[in-house]
Amino acid sequence: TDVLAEEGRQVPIAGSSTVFPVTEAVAAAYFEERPSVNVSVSQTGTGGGFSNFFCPGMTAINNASREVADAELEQCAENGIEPIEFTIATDALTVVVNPDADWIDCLTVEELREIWRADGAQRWSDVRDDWPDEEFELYGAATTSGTFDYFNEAVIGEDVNHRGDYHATEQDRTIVQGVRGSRHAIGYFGFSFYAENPNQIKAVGIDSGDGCVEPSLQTAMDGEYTPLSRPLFIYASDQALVNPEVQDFLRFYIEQSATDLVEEVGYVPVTEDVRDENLEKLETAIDEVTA
Amino acid sequence: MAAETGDQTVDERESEFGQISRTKDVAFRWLTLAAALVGILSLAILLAYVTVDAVGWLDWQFLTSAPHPNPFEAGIFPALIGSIALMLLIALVTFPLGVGAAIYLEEYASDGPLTTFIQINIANLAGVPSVVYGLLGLGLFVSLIGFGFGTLLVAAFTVALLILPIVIISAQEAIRAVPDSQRQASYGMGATKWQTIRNVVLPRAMPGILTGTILALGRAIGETAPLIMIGAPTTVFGVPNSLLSKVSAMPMQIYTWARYPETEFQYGVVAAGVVTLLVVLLSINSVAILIRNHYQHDQ
Amino acid sequence: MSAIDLSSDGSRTARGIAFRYLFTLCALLSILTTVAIVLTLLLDAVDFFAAVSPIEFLFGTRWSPTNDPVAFGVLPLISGTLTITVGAAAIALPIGLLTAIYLSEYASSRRRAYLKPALEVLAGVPTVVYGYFALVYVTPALDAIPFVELSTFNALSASIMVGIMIIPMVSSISEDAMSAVPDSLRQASYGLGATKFTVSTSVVVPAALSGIFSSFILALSRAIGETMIVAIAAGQTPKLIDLTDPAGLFLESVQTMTAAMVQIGTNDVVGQSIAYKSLFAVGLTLFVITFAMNLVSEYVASRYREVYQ
Amino acid sequence: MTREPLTTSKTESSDDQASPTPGSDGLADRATDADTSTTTDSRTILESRNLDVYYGDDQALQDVSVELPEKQVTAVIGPSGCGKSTFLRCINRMNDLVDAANVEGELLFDGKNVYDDDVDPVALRRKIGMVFQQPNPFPKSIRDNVAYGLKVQGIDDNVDERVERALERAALLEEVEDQLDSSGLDLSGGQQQRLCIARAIATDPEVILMDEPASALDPVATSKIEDLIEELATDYTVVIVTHNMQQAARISDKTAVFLTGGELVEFDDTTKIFENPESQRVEDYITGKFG
Amino acid sequence: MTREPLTTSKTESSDDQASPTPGSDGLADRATDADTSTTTDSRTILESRNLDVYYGDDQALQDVSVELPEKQVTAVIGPSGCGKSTFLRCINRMNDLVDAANVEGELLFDGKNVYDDDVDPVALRRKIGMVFQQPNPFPKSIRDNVAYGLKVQGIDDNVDERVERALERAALLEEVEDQLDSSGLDLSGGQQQRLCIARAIATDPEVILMDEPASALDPVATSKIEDLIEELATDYTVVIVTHNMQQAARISDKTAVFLTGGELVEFDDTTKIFENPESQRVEDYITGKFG
Ligand SMILES: Nc1ncnc2c1ncn2[C@@H]1O[C@H](COP(=O)(O)OP(=O)(O)OP(=O)(O)O)[C@@H](O)[C@H]1O
Ligand SMILES: Nc1ncnc2c1ncn2[C@@H]1O[C@H](COP(=O)(O)OP(=O)(O)OP(=O)(O)O)[C@@H](O)[C@H]1O
Ligand SMILES: [Mg+2]
Ligand SMILES: [Mg+2]
Ligand SMILES: O=P([O-])([O-])[O-]
Repeated sequence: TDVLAEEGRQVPIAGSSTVFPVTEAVAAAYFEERPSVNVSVSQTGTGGGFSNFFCPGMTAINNASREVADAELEQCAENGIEPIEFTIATDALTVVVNPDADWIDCLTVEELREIWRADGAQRWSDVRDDWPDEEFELYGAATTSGTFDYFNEAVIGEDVNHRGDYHATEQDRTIVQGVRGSRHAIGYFGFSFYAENPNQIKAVGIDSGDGCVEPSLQTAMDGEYTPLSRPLFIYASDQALVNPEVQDFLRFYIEQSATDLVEEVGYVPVTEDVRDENLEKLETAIDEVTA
Repeated sequence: MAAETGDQTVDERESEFGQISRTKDVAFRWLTLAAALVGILSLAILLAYVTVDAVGWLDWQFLTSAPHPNPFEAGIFPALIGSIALMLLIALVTFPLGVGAAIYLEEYASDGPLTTFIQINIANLAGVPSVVYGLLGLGLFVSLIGFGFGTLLVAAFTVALLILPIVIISAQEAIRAVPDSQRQASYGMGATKWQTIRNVVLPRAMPGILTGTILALGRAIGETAPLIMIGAPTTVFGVPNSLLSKVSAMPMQIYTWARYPETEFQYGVVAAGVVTLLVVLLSINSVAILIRNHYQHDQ
Repeated sequence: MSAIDLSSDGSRTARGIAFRYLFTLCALLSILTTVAIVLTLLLDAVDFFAAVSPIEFLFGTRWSPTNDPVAFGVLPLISGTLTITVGAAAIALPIGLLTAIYLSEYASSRRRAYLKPALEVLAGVPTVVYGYFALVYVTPALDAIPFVELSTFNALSASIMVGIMIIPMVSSISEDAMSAVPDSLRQASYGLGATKFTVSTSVVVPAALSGIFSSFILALSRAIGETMIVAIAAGQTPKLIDLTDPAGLFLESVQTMTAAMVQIGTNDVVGQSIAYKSLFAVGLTLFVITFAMNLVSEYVASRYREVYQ
Repeated sequence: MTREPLTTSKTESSDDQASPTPGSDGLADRATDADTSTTTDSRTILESRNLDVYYGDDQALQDVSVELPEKQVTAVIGPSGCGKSTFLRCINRMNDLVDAANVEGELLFDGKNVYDDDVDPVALRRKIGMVFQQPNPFPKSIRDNVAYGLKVQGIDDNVDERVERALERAALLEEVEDQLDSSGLDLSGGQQQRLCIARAIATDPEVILMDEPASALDPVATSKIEDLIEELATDYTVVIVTHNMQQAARISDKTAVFLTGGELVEFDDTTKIFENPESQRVEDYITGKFG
Repeated sequence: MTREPLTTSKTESSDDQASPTPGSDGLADRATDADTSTTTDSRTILESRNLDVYYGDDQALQDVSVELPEKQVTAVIGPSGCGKSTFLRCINRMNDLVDAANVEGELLFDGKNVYDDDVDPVALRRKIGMVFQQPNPFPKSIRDNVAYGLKVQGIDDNVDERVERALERAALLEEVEDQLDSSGLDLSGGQQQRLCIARAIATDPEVILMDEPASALDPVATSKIEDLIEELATDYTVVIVTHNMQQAARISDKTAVFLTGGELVEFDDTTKIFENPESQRVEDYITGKFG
């Protein structure tokens, strides 16, 4: 934390790669106004960001695609850091396949679990008999990611493990590349990565009992796309809030979170009410730490 | 070859000495020439592709903007500035250390096991994978000393250690190329070792030392793996404003972008980034060549 | 006693000693660097090996540092590294050797003056650029070949690029060794009615063999340590070599030791988990392998330099 | 200057320092010795006609015309740089290997101009063996060294026999019989040179060219080589360049004297050249006035 | 062997080929010339006592004891490799720079053993200038070359004046007066060597050592250097190694003859050495019987 104080004019950010595009877009816009402020973003996954960077006091902000976990809160508290949560968008966690995979348009949650759980299906034909007798090529989120945690909780459940023999990456874009390149691939990640590449990969609808729902900004906003739609967050460190650059950047971020900027990146922006709440929360927190 | 010479009888030499078949010879010649060209040509083709792809993307906007998820708005400015800042720092660290070590090895060290050991050690350090240097930077500068992950200072020190052996080796060659008669002349005049080194050896070796150092800096500017290992951020916005600023460099940014699947990134923004990096690299190397030519004409 | 004062001047001597120590220090820094590398790698590797037995690490067949159930068998990574190295060697060794023969035996000095620096450029291109080339140009081009089913990330394009990158390492050291073969041997061979082909293959190459060998080892060591090309283009799928499917090996994604390090490094860089420590265990393995190879290469090279003074 | 009888001290001092003078006899004695060997006229096997050689712009041989007799030893002498080696290397077209070298005029081998377009220098060299100043055995076994020419020329019958015969004729067999498989480099200088001679004669050429073959050897080795050369002349035409005038006098039947500028000043029976040269310049050279 | 009068042809042939012999006078004449210069006894400035020098295990000087007179020219002659240069380099401890070199015995400079522990070789070399076989000016301006010694020795008054005086005494000033700022490398070989002499005398040493200073020069330049050396002896003690016996005879007052093995065989007045040496071996050497 001493080091951080010396650094000055820095806004170090780590965390979720799902949130990364939003933060990147916001930071790029911020650069136009304040090019001399050194905003840096690392994609470490939500969990990696909290445990390796945010709670040890090395970053001011953590991108998160899930809520901060209790263990992480404890770790932060040990270092005297209290995370302040801001919701900045809504995401539709998206399952994608190769556009040439003409046999599949929709999966039930049960089938999805069968594909992604340890000791589950190995081949497409294991899921449905009329699907090709070919092995999956699996691309998914690394265990340090919020996406993994969320998917694990919402789809796999407590009883079984998420499988380990898949192409695990923190870099969602790698998943796009991988799935695009192979007819028998399947992967999952944040909606934005699908939204950027709708022609190269195919999104699969999810049936959670009420019929097949395609992932989209609309279905996510309406709450139809279950169980995979989820809020996205950034967490600010109360210690870093003393830094005027961090305050300034957070104000800017929260204001942008209700704009088209978020939608352009492929997520659902927050409502203006949420934005105003967040701004208020921020000012209160700033007052507290600077008091 | 037996078949080729079999029909060549003694009598024939009355008028001729026969002809030895050159099929193998000619084929081999073309084969070796093809081998010599294949690498260069492949690279040339790839460079042509990337240059064509960069057209329309590599513009003023690209050079002066920050990275952006939208390829049409993305730019390389922070990484470009970061690379330049890194290079300056690296030069500041490696030049004195590298030249100092070379002077020790060439002018002071006597032939002994210690010298041989240092020499072999330097040659080996030059072959240690750069990712291992990254771990060194991570373990030493980030964890132990606490200069912060991904900072300019850590990046500069780490890459400096990486190119130091190259600088030392080329400086040694330059110093070794100074004729001994020059040293003798100086010592004969009652110059001390240091006076001889400063007044005679270094001025004469300097063009070679500079050339070698600049070429090594060219290597430094392309290094990515060490930056990754010391935790350089995925993307940096804004310019480095202190030694402890998070650093971004062109190769790091290219690495980040190379994993963006959008066609506009793959065949546009990254291509522009690659061309920018190569142009900077080329400029650095031309400076080295200019220096060398300049002094070659002088001597 | 002499009227002439030949005693030393204190400040002059002091300055001389100061500079001597300064330069000695600079040279010792290189040893310090090696020590620091070994120590940083060892310290964290020791922590790692406290949790994971060296046997398990060296002989385990599954590498899954972050996903449950975690496993730290380095063999799949070594498999990946081997795959890439073999592929690169298949390209660089013959091409580099033939190139060296061309440069040393066939090329006119003028052509050599152009070709050598042009070849050096191959080693000077940043590896991240090669990685990008492999992913964006080479893989799609190879995939366009009928009947070749190439994964987006595959060992083939990565090893082709690594191979191209290390060509100059083979060619320039081999060429040095061939140029060191005394002309008198060539003359002897020509004098016996040998063609250039025979001279090159039966005199020059055998005489330069240890130099050539040393260049091979050095180039392979470079291939083993190459990081960015494989991290970008070869993928992140740790798997054991399947000798029954050698083609598949190259057409699919693999993970090398270096790529695994990058993967952990980008996600987990300052953590204290075992996954993080495994970074250093892999790094140590890599360091030991390449360091040993460099030593061998140097030893072999010193032997060839001796042969003809 | 008047023609004086050659005194010991003078001839010794005119000697190249590098080539030792075995024994202490005067030159004249040796020339007389040589006189006893065959100097009967024999068929011309090699003939140069108006030979000019240039290295770039520098002329190394000037209008050299000479006829060399078959199965005799012809010595080529002259001061350093006068073109002796150049002349020798013209005969088997080794000068082709020097980019800058340019040959004009004719050189007839058995009546055929070796510089004709239809002559293959490789084939030519198979007829004309060569031995160099520095012994240059290949870093191979003794056997492989001698067999090398056979291998290159595709002669693969009775290889072992041929190797032994060549070693025998080169007066080396006895010394190396038991170590045919050890490296040729392990031999002494004189043995190496005899090995090179064996290598040259293994393929049974017509002519053997020798460029100062004994100049790198000690007196004992030198005298062995000299004996061998006289031996060889029963079967081969030998052309030998030497710096050592006593050597020329001892072993050759004919002597060609080149002087600076690449001019062939005199060519005659060795006895004639050493006892009563036509040209004043040759006499000056032989008596050590210059060179 | 009997002592014969030295004839032209013999002395010429005993000459090193690399060092030209200007003119064609006989040796004896020159020795007589040299006789006319001062050979009066003067104070001893340099004295070696039982000097042994080893390079590793090879002995290069054997028990050399000699006393050299002040302000005279002492020539050191002997065949190649006999240790002449080694002896010279002992005097100003240039052999310290050769790792393998090991000196035993004493070398007194003005009564002080220069190998005493309290002698600083740097200080010693400031008293004893040195001129080398190959002219080795620095790639600096003529002025800077001559001023180099002044600079390293910290002499900074009247630098320009001293430079001019040194050039004048080295008989070079006239030729380079207008180009003092052009590079020393642009001069001819003979001028370069005089420049090196100027450089050596600019700091006003007591002794000047010269190791074959004219061997790389043409006859005209050589004779200029020789004149200069005789000139210098009015102010300096000069010790000169030469291969060229005529040169030694021409310019020196005393001559030391070393023979192979590093033995000092004879030291005496130059006239004595050349006309009537004590030792048969010296006579043989001087008359060109060997070496
Ligand atoms: N490869 C070459 N390129 C250019 N000039 C050459 C070459 N070889 C020889 N010369 C020149 O040609 C002239 C004759 O050389 P050559 O080697 O034939 O002399 P030589 O009589 O054999 O001398 P030596 O007794 O020293 O061997 C010399 O002036 C030499 O410098
Ligand atoms: N640096 C050295 N290392 C080892 N041996 C040496 C070294 N310098 C000279 N020698 C050996 O010492 C002996 C004497 O050498 P030195 O140079 O003194 O002879 P020299 O009389 O000057 O000969 P030249 O006339 O050839 O210059 C020689 O045998 C030489 O090989
Ligand atoms: Mg010759
Ligand atoms: Mg000498
Ligand atoms: O990168 P995550 O959003 O999956 O934590």
